[in-house]
Amino acid sequence: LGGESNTLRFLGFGGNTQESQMEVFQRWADDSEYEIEGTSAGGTTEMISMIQQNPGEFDIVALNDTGMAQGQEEGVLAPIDLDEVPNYTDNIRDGAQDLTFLVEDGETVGLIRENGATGYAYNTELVDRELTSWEDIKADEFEGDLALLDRAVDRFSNCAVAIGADINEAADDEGLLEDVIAEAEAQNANCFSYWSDGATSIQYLRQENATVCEAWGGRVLALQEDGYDHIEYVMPEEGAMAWTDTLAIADGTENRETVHELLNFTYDRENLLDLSDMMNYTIQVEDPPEEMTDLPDYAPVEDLAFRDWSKILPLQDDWSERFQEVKQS
Amino acid sequence: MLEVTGLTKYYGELLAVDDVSFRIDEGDFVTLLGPSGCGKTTLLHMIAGLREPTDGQVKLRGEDVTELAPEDRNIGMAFQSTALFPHMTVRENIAYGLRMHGYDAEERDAQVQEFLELVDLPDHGDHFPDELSGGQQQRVSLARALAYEPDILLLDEPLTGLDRVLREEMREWLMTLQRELGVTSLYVTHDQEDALSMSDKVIVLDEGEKQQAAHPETIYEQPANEFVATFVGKSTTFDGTVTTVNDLPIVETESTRVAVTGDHDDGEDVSLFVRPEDVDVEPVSATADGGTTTVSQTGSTAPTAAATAENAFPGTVEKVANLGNRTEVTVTLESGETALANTPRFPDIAVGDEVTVTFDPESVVVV
Amino acid sequence: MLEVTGLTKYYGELLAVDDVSFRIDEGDFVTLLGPSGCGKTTLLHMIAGLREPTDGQVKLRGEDVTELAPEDRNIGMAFQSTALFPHMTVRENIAYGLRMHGYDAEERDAQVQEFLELVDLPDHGDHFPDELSGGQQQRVSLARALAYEPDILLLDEPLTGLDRVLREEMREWLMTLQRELGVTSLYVTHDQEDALSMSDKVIVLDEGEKQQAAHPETIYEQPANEFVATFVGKSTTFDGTVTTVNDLPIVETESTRVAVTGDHDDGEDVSLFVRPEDVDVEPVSATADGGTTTVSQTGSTAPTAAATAENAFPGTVEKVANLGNRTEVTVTLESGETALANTPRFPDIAVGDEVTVTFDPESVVVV
Amino acid sequence: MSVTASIRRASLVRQGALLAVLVAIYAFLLVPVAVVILTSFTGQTFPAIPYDGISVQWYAELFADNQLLGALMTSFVVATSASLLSVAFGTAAAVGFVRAEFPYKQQLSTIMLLPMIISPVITGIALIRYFGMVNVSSGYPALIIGHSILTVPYVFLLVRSQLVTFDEDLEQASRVLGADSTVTFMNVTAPIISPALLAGFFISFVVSFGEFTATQFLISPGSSTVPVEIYTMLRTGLTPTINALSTVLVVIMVVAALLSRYFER
Amino acid sequence: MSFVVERSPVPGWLTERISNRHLVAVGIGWVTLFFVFPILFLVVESLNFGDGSLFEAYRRAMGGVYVDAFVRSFIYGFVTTVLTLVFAYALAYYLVFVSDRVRLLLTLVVVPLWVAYIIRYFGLLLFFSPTGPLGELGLEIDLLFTSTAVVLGLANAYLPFAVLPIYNSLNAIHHETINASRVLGAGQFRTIREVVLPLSTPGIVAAGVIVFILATGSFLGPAVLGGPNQAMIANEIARTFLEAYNIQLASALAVIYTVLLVAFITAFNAVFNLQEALGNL
Ligand SMILES: Nc1ncnc2c1ncn2[C@@H]1O[C@H](COP(=O)(O)OP(=O)(O)OP(=O)(O)O)[C@@H](O)[C@H]1O
Ligand SMILES: Nc1ncnc2c1ncn2[C@@H]1O[C@H](COP(=O)(O)OP(=O)(O)OP(=O)(O)O)[C@@H](O)[C@H]1O
Ligand SMILES: [Mg+2]
Ligand SMILES: [Mg+2]
Repeated sequence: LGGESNTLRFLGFGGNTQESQMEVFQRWADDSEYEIEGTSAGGTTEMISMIQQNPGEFDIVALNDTGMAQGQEEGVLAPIDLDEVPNYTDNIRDGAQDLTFLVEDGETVGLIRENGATGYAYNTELVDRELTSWEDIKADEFEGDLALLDRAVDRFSNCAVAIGADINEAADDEGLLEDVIAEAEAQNANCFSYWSDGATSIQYLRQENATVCEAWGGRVLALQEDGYDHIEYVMPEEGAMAWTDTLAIADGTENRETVHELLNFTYDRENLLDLSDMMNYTIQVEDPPEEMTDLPDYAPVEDLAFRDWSKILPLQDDWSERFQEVKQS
Repeated sequence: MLEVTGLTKYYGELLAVDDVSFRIDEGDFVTLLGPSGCGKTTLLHMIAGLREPTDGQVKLRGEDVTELAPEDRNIGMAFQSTALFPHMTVRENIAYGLRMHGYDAEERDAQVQEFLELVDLPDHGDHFPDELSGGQQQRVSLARALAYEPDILLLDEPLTGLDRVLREEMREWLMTLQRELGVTSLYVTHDQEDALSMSDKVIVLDEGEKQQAAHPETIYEQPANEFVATFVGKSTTFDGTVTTVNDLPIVETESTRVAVTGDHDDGEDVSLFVRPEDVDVEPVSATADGGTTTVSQTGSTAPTAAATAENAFPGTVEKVANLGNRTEVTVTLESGETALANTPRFPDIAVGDEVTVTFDPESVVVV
Repeated sequence: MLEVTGLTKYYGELLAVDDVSFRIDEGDFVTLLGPSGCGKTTLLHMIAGLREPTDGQVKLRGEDVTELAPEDRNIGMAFQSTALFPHMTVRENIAYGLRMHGYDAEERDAQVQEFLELVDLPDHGDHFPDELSGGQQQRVSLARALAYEPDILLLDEPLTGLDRVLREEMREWLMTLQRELGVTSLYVTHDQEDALSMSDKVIVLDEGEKQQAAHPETIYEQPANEFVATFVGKSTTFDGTVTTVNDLPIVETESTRVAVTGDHDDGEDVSLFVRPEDVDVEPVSATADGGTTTVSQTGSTAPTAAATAENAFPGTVEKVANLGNRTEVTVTLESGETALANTPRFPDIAVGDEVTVTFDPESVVVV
Repeated sequence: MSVTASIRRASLVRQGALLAVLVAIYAFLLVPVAVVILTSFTGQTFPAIPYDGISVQWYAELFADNQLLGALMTSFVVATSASLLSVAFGTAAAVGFVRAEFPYKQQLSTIMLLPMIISPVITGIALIRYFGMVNVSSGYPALIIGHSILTVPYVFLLVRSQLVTFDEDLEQASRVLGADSTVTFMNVTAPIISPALLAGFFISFVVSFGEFTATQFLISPGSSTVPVEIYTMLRTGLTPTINALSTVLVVIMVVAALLSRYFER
Repeated sequence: MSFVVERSPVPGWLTERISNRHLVAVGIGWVTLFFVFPILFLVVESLNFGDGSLFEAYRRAMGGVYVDAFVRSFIYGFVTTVLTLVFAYALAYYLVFVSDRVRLLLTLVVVPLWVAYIIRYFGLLLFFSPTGPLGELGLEIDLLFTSTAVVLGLANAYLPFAVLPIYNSLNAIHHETINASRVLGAGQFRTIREVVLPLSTPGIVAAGVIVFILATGSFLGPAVLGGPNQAMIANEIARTFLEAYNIQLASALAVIYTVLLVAFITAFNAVFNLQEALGNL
């Protein structure tokens, strides 16, 4: 079972982002004696659990910001030597390199890859006006036709944005949190279902289960490319929660040096632009090309508020339960 | 009471019951006798309405019920397998038919108790069927079939599967019950002792066809055909042609001659049957003029015994079966036939003995 | 050949087999006869090694095999249920024992074919057991038990469940086979006809205890005790005390007197048994001096018949059962006892007739 | 199948009504399967009913999808091995429980049923944490052991109910004919209870084959099973290859069932 | 030609030593080693050995959302069981007493088992969606994301497991008892009620218990077909483990759920003889 010495194992979320990533990895592998094998898992916890249960089996992982925070707590990540990845420091904007979840005790443990925002999408054939704000989804006409994201922290983040608050502050301020939760309850009123994976949000839109659905921009773009151009993505005027995907090195890898080499290759500018193009998401490169800035949820790192996972992670358990109560309100 | 006309049943290609007609009078006990697979159950099921006849008619109390569902015929039936409801107590089993026939709770209890006593199980009402012995189960099955006073009782081999002792006991008990209640009954069996000992009339069935319907004595003494003669009781059999010698009827077989009685046309081809209990066996050495056979009838030499009152044939003992109250001796006659004789128990006859087999012309059944 | 000593089996508290000993000589056919539940199967299983005796010893060919596993005893066994392997053809069933006894393929085929012919099923080798009739299955079961030439053949009620005709056929066939092969056999049954007609020796068992072991004729004519007398064949029974009148032995019962033969001590309490075939029934009106009963023996008045050579008792016919070859008449004597008599078939006797019952003192068994 | 004539004699109206109810139930039962089969022929990149023309492109994709075929392979290997283990342990336990007499027999036999009673989520979490402790590596060993635990109650129940009606005379006959107890089991007992063994194997197989809830905790890289693969794909969007795969399995199953009649005696 | 083994693969001395009790020990041992122990460890994990009460997690598990989820699970489980039994009974009855094509129809019953649950639930989702076949026909069915949808979905998924035991128990009914009932004066429906139904209780009980267990513990059904208000206990356990990453709470919930289920089944066992009934599977 054990990985052969000249195989690198990559663990990701699967799907389009994984395929895109694998394509770039493959370019590197074609010029080396290494092979890259991709595995995917169902969710963040599953991924972390898989690394734990299979020590030494994985070399490189793609995690989202939650996963990074959790991964650090579980100690499944190895530090990255940025000196060995010059392309990263050169091509990625400075502000994006030291986000809280990328650094542990002063050492970099994650390299930011793409990021996006969770806005919403709606079916223009069924809605005869333009939707622009988080307020719009609370309209009575959408009762039972709205689907939202089923993850407490993300959900509360968007609700905080909707009421003009910062989720990181809500973490410290019980009163503010109550306001956020009140907003979540208000949005819940129309909601017929919470989705926990991007595919389901798209499925709801496609099958017209949902008229309005909280969604990821890249997904909606892909759906439009499939001919569903009556589905419109909205970046609400109040803004939206930002999420991030990162690359990290799994603790216990026996191929530290090679992985660094691979990472360096990945962060070559050409490769990054290709990745962004394939994924339909922003990558925080210096001088982004026009195709990238045209993405519906494009925003430079300066304009984005990232979550402070050191505050939020300990609250996740509690929030998860509060959110569960919101659903049943 | 019950009248069956032209009843016929095909299972696909197979003709299971072939144009059977008969009638049963009020209060009679009639037996349907035939070998396994001859269509007895099929016939009974058609009468009960459990199977649809291909053709023919069933009349009960003069009314045509052929099209009626079984529950509307007011019939009682006891099944070979007892078919007691395993999830009900004895009492509930008996009460079932009463409930279905609209008896109210009080009548029901009274009737159940009466029948429990009638079948001699007054204290077994609260047992479940699987707690009873085979014979007890059969009695409950009968009580269940009779409790709601059906017009007719159908019994499908209710005694098969019981051992000999129990079977004889149940047989007596069943007859007593039937006479007491006076219920018209049609009893299905493949056991000739059952049929002969219990019935007012026996209907013999073979391969779906009715062979004979008569009083047991007639069935045994004057079988209508070879099937009836051999199926009901054992026999020694001869096939031959009738001739008349000295004004007395004689049947000439391939190798011997047998004296018979009665009016028969010369030249008629007949079969002869003699019951073993009508046949005597005597050791040759014991006959008056010791030495060899008393009467020699080999080849086609003129018969010497034909004119005498008694048929006597030499032979060799083949088998001796001691059955307790009697012994069955099988003798191979010199003329080739096999004769069966019953002797008193434990006779001084052994396999291989030379013997003379004798029987009265009166006892020969000519068919 | 087989010697069983003090064999005992407890199932928990229940004593199923109680200190039974007997021996079977080479080539003999011995029957173990007893009512249901008397421990026959238990005994057989202990001999086969299928159940462990609580006490006692089993010797085969002089060797103690009590501790041996069944597969090491070289025994053949036929089961009541046939126990044919349903997933194997007839041929494979018969070959099974041969395989386990290390016969090679060639010997096996030869032996299987020989036994298929022996049991008269040469063309049925490739059938599966459920494609055969009950009798055919029994024959295969026997072939399987015999093919590997076991030292002894154990048969556990192999004929139970077969219908009467088939049963008689199988019985003859089994005897022929056993004699042909000369294999020592122990046959278990609760059917007295089986036991009397087939065996060299009958061992009667009741409630786990051996009651009598003797030649069939002895068992029937001189039963060792009341159990044997009533279990083996039917009887009319009297209980009384021996006295001597006119130098002839007489048994005085509560209400009548019965003449017997043989040497008996005065004052001895005895039971008397008379077989129905030894009993005659005559209608009272048919006796020489018409009118009422010939002989009156009611109350404790002095017997008038005691001194005569024949016992004669008045009574009323209770039941008449026509069994084909004979009729069984049940008479309630005026003295209270119930007498059983066999008469020739279809007699002119009806229920309720006043009759006289007679039997020879010679035919009375005194126990 | 013999038919009870008394039921046959129901009026045509009743028969018609029963038939209608039956068709409705079958329709209900088979709706998902029908949808799956239909959508496997879509020309779209996601499962959709092919209203405008069918395409077999997803079957082509299926046979080119090494990851999915690999998962299928894993599923088969795991289902087969786990079912064999279940049949072995379930049968041993069933034989023991039917034949042996000992105190608290009834209560003890409930232990054999526990894995069926306890939700597989719990089993999955419990197993993976336990395996970590006792050094059973995830992947094949964990999957096979885990699945055999999840399916052993089915085998136990099936074999036990068949053994209750098993005629012990057959075993005794075999012993007297010279076979020892092991040989007897193999030649007589096993073939005769084979319907239960087969049914147990079949049920175990399909349960294992479709198990996701506990399985998600037990897999390792390279040993993902089809349901887990499907679930992983869920996050990013199911392609109709899954439907093509399901259709292929359904067809194989139906054909095998219909063919098996010709191989029976 | 059946295959016959002539020589034991197990040495004789071992054969002699293996008794039926050993076989029991083998089976129980296997389940104990890889099931009972892991579950016991889970129980240990559910206890709080850190600060606060030992039963901290249990106290939380008694809180609002979890109680709701427990209640919902048992209600859904019960309703699903009843619905499934009705469908399964009608189906099995037809197979046993009416149909001539038993094998084909039985095969169709088990066919869905070859399609992963999730895919089947998605099939139902698509079928009842506005763009599904019903929507195309202009039928508006507002079924999805309701309790009804979840229960129907579960009934659909577990129907095959209910048909088989009921089929077996109906098949075991002696046809003569049905004939007897008819002759005794009961019509067809009366016969079903009085004879067929009671005699098939073992099958019904077995089917009911299996479906109840499976349905109560469902995870995917409510996840795919249910809305925010249809979360069942398995979803809550998965959430606390996967999202909240609270193993202690997840374990506590698992322990409570198991205890409730076993208690329920034990109570049921007091009424029906479950061991016997389950033998009918
Ligand atoms: N449902 C059926 N379908 C086809 N053939 C049948 C059916 N029932 C009975 N038969 C055939 O019809 C013939 C008569 O069967 P039936 O059961 O009436 O015989 P029987 O006289 O009752 O026999 P037995 O004494 O063995 O009970 C047999 O050849 C039997 O195989
Ligand atoms: N395994 C057992 N455990 C307890 N009691 C048993 C067992 N086997 C038989 N018995 C009891 O032992 C007694 C003798 O049984 P056995 O089977 O030997 O009788 P049998 O003479 O063969 O009867 P049958 O003629 O009915 O076959 C019976 O009372 C029976 O109930
Ligand atoms: Mg019949
Ligand atoms: Mg016995």
